[in-house]
Amino acid sequence: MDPLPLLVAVPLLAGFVLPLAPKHRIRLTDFFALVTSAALVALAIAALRQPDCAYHVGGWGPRAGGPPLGITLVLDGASKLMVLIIAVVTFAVILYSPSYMARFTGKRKFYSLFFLMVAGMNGVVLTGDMFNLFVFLEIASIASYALVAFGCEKQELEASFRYLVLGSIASYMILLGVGLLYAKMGTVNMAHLSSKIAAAGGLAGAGPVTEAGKASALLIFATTLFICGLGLKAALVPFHAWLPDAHPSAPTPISAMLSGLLIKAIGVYALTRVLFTVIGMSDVGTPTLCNLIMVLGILSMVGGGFLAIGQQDFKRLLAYSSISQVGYVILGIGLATPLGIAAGLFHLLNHAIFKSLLFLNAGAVEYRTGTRRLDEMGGLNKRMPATGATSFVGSMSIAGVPPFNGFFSKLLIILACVAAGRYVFASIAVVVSVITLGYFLKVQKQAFFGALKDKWQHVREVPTMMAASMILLALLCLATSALMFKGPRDFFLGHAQRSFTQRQRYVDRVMRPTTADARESTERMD
Amino acid sequence: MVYLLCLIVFSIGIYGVLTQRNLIKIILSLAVAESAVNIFLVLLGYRTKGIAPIDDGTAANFAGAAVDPLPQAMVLTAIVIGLGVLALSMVIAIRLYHRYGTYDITKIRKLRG
Amino acid sequence: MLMNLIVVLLMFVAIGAVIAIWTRDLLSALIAIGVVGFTRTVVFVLLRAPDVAITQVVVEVLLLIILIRSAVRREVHTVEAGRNAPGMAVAAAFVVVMLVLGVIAIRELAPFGQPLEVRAGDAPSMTYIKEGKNQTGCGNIVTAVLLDYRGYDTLGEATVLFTAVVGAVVLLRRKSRKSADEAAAPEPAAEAGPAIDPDGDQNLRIEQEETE
Amino acid sequence: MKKLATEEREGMSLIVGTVTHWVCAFIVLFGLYIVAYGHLTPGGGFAGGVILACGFILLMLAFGRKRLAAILPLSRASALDCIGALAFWVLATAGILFGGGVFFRNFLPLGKRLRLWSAGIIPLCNVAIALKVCASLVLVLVALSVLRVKAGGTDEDFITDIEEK
Repeated sequence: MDPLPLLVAVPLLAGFVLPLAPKHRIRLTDFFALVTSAALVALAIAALRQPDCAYHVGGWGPRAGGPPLGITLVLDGASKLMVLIIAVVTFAVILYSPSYMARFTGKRKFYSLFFLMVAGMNGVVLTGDMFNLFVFLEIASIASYALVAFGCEKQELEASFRYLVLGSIASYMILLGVGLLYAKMGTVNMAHLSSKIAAAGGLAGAGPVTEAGKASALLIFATTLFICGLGLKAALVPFHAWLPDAHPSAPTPISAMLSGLLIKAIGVYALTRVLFTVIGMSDVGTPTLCNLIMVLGILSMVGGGFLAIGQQDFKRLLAYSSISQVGYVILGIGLATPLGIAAGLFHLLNHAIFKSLLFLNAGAVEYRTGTRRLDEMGGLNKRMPATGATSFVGSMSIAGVPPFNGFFSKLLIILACVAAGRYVFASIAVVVSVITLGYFLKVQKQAFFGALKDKWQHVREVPTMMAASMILLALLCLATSALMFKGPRDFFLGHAQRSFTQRQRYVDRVMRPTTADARESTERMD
Repeated sequence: MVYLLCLIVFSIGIYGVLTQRNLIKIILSLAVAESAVNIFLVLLGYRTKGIAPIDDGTAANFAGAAVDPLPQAMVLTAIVIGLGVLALSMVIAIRLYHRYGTYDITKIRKLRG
Repeated sequence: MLMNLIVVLLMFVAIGAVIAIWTRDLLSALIAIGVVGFTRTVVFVLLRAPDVAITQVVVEVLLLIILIRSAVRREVHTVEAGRNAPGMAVAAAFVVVMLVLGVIAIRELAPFGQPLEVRAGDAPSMTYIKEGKNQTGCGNIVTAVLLDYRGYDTLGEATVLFTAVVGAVVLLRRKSRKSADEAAAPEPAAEAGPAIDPDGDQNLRIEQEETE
Repeated sequence: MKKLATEEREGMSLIVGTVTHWVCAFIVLFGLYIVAYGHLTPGGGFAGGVILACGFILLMLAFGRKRLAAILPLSRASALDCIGALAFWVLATAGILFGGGVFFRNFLPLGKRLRLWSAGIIPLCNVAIALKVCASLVLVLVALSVLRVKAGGTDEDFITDIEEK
């Protein structure tokens, strides 16, 4: 059985069934959620073992040289990588949730929204259709608006409202962009759009359709709309206003999901997919677009990094550092060289792991001490060894200290910058990396090292499940360093990078006519 | 001309969202922006002297006269999504009112401290 | 002819939108939004989109009920307009840039009413119109697209509504956090605080609105 | 608004009651028609579902929430919401089992053109969507309309409680 539709259908089923779960059997609900997320991991691994393919929903594939009639799901290197990250982080967070969420009411609906968000992300990652991208983006976004406000406290509601308003503007911009592309090209299928845009000369406007080699203003406007819309979802710096409130306000498992996965799946990945696969950022010589994307990345890196330094709220600091780290990813991808894209994706994978780990650490501290302020903590290593050790691993990874994964991905990004001749960007990346090290050393010193304060004498380690999930992620921080070696690097990153740079192969895969359809209309009609 | 008007209405909506202070007004502005996009999509599908894309066997030249059904299907989806966003934002606004006693977003920010 | 009519109606929409956003009176704003919505319905009818028009009109009715019943309270009738000047300037600049880019862009669009096959002969929509009834057995091509060709989108759309409703209900619950002793119990008897009658009706105490 | 707040006594004039009964019957009938003929005429699951929801809302406006709760308790509306969504999901995934392993395959016979029983799973999808839409909109509207929140109140002033009972 093909795992592709199941990757969306299984979390959807969980989302629909969980509100119906018997009220008094909380353990059963927890168990069901855990089983579902384990199934997602299994499906993601099954997808990993598949060859790259296009899946035509409803059997509406291309007929006789035409475009696909229905919606296409596409499995290629990049979507395999994303699906795997989503499944693994989801599993770790679900492992963490039962104990942490025990203090909130409405746990069944929490799980329901959680899995709907996962379904939305998987849908965005797998889809090969612009309008379908919008729909699943909305599923993930709406679930996250509700989850940010889950606690119903003042700050949470305010953060959620602002997130909702900006997120909706972003969504409508994306929809308008899809509409403009449809107006020009008459299709919303990514591969079909891609081939038509390539035929028209892309952004550079070299083709016969636009008059006299002038760039198509319509395509430029649509690209601007996508960059603004998806940039808002990814919280790149001019559009980041919602993130520092929204991410810390959510319950911790959701903070980990939002910072670790959501901004990447519906922001960075979707932006990369649209820019490379549809607009054709790698094929056509579009230095302006690449420069613009890289500048956005640099702004996010620097802005997020500097804003993070002064924070005393553990989760808020992590949120700002997310902006900064996503900047690295965008910088790598903006280089549009194979090495740059691979490095960006590598950092994306690493950031998903260590940022969710760090959020879970912050939640674990809050769970036992009730505070998120760093200056009130101190010496917690003595009472919470597992949390302390895993947070040390996470901090060192994000700061880029060898042998943890963050070091290798940052190294690759800097190398890619140097290889592309962007020495200024490379040096900025090094400086921001030092800043990152600085504020994470501050976190370690204030929260976990030093003398144990008297009021924390009776603090205990968190429950086993929570600790297990943090240890799992910490081990992954070490394990993903292996992607530096040639074999795994080619299998994961090289493969993923090729799915963005080799646009024609993507188009061919989707547009290949399906073999004789079993359900030919004439046979079935009376 | 028709497309231009859609774009203007969209801009009015976006400007309203960014500058209004009242939560309800912000939600209304969002609804305006959404409706502009929806009208734009349906306008794209129209053809001069078109007929509705419902093939009941009476139209002589259905394939040559029907308007484009795909934008209509997309707009139907978008309308329902807009309804969902609106309902959720109303609920959040009401809870905010419950917590802060005002719909004014600048006052809410001050109260948050 | 039809185009002129639509232009007039769209101007009506624009004026309604301006009134809805800038009037100080909340009820007038809602009425203006209603006008926008119903004008939009007429536009959809004129554009030969009966499915969209039906959905639009019923959604509009419902939307107004939601807004009026929940938003208009005695104590907030009028609203103060405007935020701080720098914010407004940034917003205006952003919108103007968008508008200029957009105006240049839409000049490239095909003239209104141009048939699809002229600008994109290989569009999937051509197949929908020609083969839709045979391939899906469904005379209403919009429904055929919605539920067969692009049924996956509609599943997503139903999910969006489901998500929004679950979210709305979860945000309206009475207590969001448990007290310390409830949270400490390994498996609490009830997820939320006080015991409540199964239909939840006893719970729905009705408070008199605050008198002015 | 006053009338709506202290519903059951003031809304119950004889004329309103009688008219509502009739109108409501028509609304529900019209909604069912829109759903059932969605694949042949304009309309479909969403429009029909919203119309059905409007019928329930009318009942609530005229007779008060108690009456509506007698017909459609909120717990049941919430369950129907899930069941409608589930039904649509089952129709979608049934293609994997019965439609040659293809997600969303229209696996039923298409039948005679332009008949009520035609177009395979499309009418069934319409019914499932209508159920879902109707239930969820009733849920949201009732939840919103029972709100009479005191500004700046505490949790205990907050009225609705649909989820946790």
